[in-house]
Amino acid sequence: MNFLKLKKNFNSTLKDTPESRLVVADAPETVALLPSMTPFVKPRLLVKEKDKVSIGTPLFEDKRSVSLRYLSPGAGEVIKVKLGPRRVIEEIVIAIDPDEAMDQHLLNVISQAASTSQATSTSRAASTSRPASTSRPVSVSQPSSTSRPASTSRAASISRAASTSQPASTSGGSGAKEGAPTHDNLSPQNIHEIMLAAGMWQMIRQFPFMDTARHGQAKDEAGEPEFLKFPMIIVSLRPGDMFSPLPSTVLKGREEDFFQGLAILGKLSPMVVVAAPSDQMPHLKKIERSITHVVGDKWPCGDPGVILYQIKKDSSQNRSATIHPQDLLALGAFFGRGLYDLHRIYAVGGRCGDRPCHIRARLGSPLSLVTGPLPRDHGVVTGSIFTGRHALPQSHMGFGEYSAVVVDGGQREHAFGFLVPGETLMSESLTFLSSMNQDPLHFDMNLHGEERACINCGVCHHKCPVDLLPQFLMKALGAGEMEEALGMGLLDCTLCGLCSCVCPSKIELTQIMGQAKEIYLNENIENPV
Amino acid sequence: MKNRIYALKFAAILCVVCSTLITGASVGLKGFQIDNMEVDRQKNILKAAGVIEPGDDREISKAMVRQIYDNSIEEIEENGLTLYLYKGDDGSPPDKTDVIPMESGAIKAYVIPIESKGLWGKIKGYMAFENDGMTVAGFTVYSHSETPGLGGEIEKAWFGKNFVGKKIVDASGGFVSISIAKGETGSLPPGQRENHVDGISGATLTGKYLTQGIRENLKMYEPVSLKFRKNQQQ
Amino acid sequence: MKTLKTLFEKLDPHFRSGGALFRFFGIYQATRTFFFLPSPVNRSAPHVRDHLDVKRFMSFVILALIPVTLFGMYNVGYQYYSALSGVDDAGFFQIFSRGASQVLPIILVSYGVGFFWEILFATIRGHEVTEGLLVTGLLFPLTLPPTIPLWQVAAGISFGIVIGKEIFGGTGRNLLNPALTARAFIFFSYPASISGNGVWMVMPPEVSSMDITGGVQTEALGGIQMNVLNEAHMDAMSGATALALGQDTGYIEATLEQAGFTLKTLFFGLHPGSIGETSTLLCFLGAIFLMFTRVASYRIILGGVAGVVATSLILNLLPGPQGTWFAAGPLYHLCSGGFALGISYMATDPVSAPGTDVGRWIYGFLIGFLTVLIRAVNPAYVEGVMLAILFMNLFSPFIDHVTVKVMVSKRIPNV
Amino acid sequence: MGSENLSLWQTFTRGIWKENPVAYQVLGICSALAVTVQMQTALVMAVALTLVTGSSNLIISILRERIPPTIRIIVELAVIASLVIVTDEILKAFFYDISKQLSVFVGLIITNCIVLGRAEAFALANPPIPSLMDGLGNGLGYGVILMIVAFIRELMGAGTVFGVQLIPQWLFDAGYTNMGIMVLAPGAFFVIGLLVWVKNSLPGVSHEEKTGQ
Repeated sequence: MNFLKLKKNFNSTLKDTPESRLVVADAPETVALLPSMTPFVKPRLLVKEKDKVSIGTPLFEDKRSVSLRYLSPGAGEVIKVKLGPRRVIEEIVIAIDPDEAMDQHLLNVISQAASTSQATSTSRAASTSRPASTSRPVSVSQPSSTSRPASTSRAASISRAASTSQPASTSGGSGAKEGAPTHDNLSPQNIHEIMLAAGMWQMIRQFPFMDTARHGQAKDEAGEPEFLKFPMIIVSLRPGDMFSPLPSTVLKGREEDFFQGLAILGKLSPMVVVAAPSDQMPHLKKIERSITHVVGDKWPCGDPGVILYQIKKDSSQNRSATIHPQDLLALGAFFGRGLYDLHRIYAVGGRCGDRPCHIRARLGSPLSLVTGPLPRDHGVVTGSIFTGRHALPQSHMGFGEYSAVVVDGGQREHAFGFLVPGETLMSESLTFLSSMNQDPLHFDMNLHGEERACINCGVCHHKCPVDLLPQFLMKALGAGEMEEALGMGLLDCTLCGLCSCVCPSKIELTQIMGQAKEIYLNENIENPV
Repeated sequence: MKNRIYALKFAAILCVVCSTLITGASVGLKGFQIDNMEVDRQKNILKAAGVIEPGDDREISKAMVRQIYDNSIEEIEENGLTLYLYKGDDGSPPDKTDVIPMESGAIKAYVIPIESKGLWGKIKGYMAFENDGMTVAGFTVYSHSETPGLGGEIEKAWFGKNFVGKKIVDASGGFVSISIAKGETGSLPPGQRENHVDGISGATLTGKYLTQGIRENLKMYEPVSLKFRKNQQQ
Repeated sequence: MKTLKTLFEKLDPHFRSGGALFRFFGIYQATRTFFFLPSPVNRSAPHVRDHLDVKRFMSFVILALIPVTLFGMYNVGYQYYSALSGVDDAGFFQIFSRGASQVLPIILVSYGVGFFWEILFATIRGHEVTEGLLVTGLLFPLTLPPTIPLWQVAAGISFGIVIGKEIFGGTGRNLLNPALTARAFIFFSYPASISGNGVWMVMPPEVSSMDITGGVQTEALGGIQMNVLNEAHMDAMSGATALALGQDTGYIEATLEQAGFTLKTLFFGLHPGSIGETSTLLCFLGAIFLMFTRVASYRIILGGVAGVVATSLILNLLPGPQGTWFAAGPLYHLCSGGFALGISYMATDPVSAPGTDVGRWIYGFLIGFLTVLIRAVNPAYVEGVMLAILFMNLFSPFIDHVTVKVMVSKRIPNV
Repeated sequence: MGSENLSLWQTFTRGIWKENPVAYQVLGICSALAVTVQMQTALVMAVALTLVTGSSNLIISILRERIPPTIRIIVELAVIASLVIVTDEILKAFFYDISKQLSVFVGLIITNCIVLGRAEAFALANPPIPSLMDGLGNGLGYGVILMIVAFIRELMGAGTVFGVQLIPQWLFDAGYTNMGIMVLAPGAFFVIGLLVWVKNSLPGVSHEEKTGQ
């Protein structure tokens, strides 16, 4: 086990971080996919309003690669396709039917995946006591709920929020323990095809852009498609900030899915890195053997990009990939148990009443379900307070967003802001007394100052976890010197947001770099190397 | 080939035309130029002696300068040192002698050339003394390469005027030369003020070099000055 | 506070577009944001932002400068009364108010003229009045002798703001430190007002008309010793700064001590000099405050101190004129002249300093090195700090260029 | 740089204002720094340069169809050098004091980019009369800048204009001092820089307009 020490991180402690307890949310009335929140995707709608969809019906595809389809997380009627400015597709909202059905195509994929895995298991251990996956429907439901016949598409029942037990705590029954499938028969190519068909390939994000892993026709020397040769896959158990779900809560009872998922990743890369935050180590005894790195417990120590930066040895590893731990669990459940898991654990923090906790809810749940009613002048930040989005109250949880934080967002002015001692004001700077205050600090969504020209103070550089010089990058980009910016390591930027956060001139450094990276990515896609 | 021959021909013709032009100008104007230089030298000596007020040089024609110079200045060699004697501009032709006329009153002042190191190059000028051999009557610089506005101020009339009336000997009559102070002479002890002139602010180094140069020159001319001093005492 | 807020809200429409006082919007906004720091809601991620802003950044420099300024006022008064030989008779407040009456007008002119230019450019260019001027406007007077004519202060700050800053596009884009640019302008334009012995002390008229000896100011240029010293006057009348005391003979530290410039005096600061530079102690206390709060880069300051110490030690080992600052020890170099003020507040101006950590060490060290070098081997400019900092200002983009290249070459490329 | 559409007058004035060699093309800075301490020297320099530029342009334009392309630059330099040397000789003969102050800079007209630049850019491609006008215009443009710079520098640096005291004595008595930096080369840099700044911010000459054409 390696220890990765990161000196540059966000030191302040904030109020109302989520507690480790888990609450199960009610069943949502609507779920949604948020194309505009999915990074880099160029969506093409495959449904229109009033269409009936099932679980697994493709709602939109990526124009850049039509095999990348985004499947519906619920069955029912498309009640709204919400368009934003310049006709950007913001949300595709589906009203859930009480009887949710699963798309036949998806069912086929599930059975294919399960049978491949099963074949493996049986070939290796004929005495497997795994519940007959061929006879039993591939279930997306809680194992505790009654099994339904597989012959109907309705067989795939959805775990109800009403159920109180952990979805996978008893998953797979004893079978998972006794004869876990080893997937020996699965080639990387198989895995890729199955994941693509199940709409799960998007879970794997590839550096340096964190875009969907590229799967072009490029072949390496051995003749294998390039995407199969991830130099490294990083699983950071807590990739988000202090408001992101705690690995101990997320992993509780799902160790087997976790190992299954890692086994699948092992097929896709010779090197699978599992990084756990140091403060969670005591709670992760059960999976300790698979943890390869221990990282700090502060943002952005757990950010996969930051971890990659610390451990990469040569430039070929820049094409490594990462997957979110909850996606990994879903992947493990899918291949290991044939379970198409539509639930995620969301961490809720901030001013949300008694809620700072974890909440188990459907993918794409409405925000109101997750956060409860909002206090006046407060807004919700989903994803991460450093990198996420300021969501409208009627919005839904989006792609890759695992936390929702209720943040004070009222307009305000600070009287004598430049002189107050500030023992309770959130700051990374030592010019505030709060630097000596160990108590968690209040935080809000305000800029705390006016935008100014860069004064070259270097605070951004002193916070950058990947040792960039944001002030020079910003100036190079401002002058249109993309080459120079790339040379200075623009693509190492993980968009962790610390530079913008601490900048006294309030320059949107993260935004500038994110846009530059996106421009570069788009140019490269139009002109593939 | 044809082009090359043409180019050569063209170049040859051009060379002939240009050199003719330049030679013509140079030869034709040489007389004027030499004349100018000579008059300039004379004018500088006259300025040092205080005959021509430094600063109003344009009002005096060349002919005037020459006339005044011829009437009032006599150039002699004393112990191998060049020396210009100023006898007053009463219009009487000066006596041609090879030694310093000892009768007091015949000579109003004498001018010696000053050549000194500067910060950036040589400083050339003249310094005039009263016939008592110790009081400075004037100082001019006609050639230097000091920084304009700083060291370059040495060529200005106000700087030269600073020297007028200063002594090159101390109270007891010993030779001390004349120094350029590091600021105003007012900040010096009273005993030293006679031997110092106001410095140029920001040009300490020029002052330092010029002080050294003046001292060396005056030392060289000390035998001459001594003669004048003795003369005076008699 | 609340009444002030209502006042601003009442005034607001007059200054908005179309209001009668729209022309003065810049002044209005600068005043309003001074009292009420605006804090709009973030437009993009990250959604939490640090409370530190440029106003606070700059005001901390001012905070660190307040003791220096107050002591400067006291010292000006102290020197005045010591010229009168009456320090012991004058009370603290008498001394202080005498100094303040001399120094405050300089500061006010500096701020007033500075704000005039700042607001003019802000109005023409349509941006906010920036905070950099708060620091520039105070730093500049602190580098001046107390006898500086006020119109020269105005000319200097105008030059500093316009040529030193606005020509490059305003705060953040300037190549040179505006306060030092302003001082350099005065230094080269009006040398008589900022060099020599007569300018560092405010003299009562009856004293300045008296015969003042130049302390131990021996005129040694002609190689002739004229130590006509008025010992009785010496302590009281010495108007030279310690740096001006280099001479061709004797030993520099002995000369200094003889003139009353002991290490202790130099350190605590009751001696003639620029308004803010005399007290090394307070300058460095302010520097420690700024370093601790990370407003100033400790790399520059420590690098500068290291540069001075290393260079002066090396020079001490070399054979050289013992009478000049060539032979002075590191402590004398640290404590005399404007080094402490310059390295703490001007060299650390982040805009004109390099942006990389290594670059800041190099920058600081070279400032220290050049300062000592100029003092030691160029007697034409007794004070080397200003020139050293301005010179290194010009090189900081180059230092950045090189250090960034080196840093980039160490990265694993990612393109 | 084509002159087809320009009248003689436009050819002449273009060099003075719009495409001023110092302020727009930033040529001839070296001598502009050196000779602008006093207006008198600046004036003589301006006249000398105008004459040299005008006549070199004229001569080269006359010869333009006969100059062999292989030795073009050498021919131009020979013509310019001859003109400069003759000018220098004349100055030494009739304006000795001023020639002393101008010292090396008259000789350096040879290397002044304006002269060769106009010969190359204009005279080689245009008939004699427009070339003469262009040369005179550029020389005058240089001269105008020189005079403005010299005026500011002499007035602020020495309080005089053409050697005549302009700043009254009572102002000096009241504590006014000449601005020492103005007689130093950096002073000229500042003045020229500010002039270019002012010129470029005047309506009609802004950068946007130029690129918009």
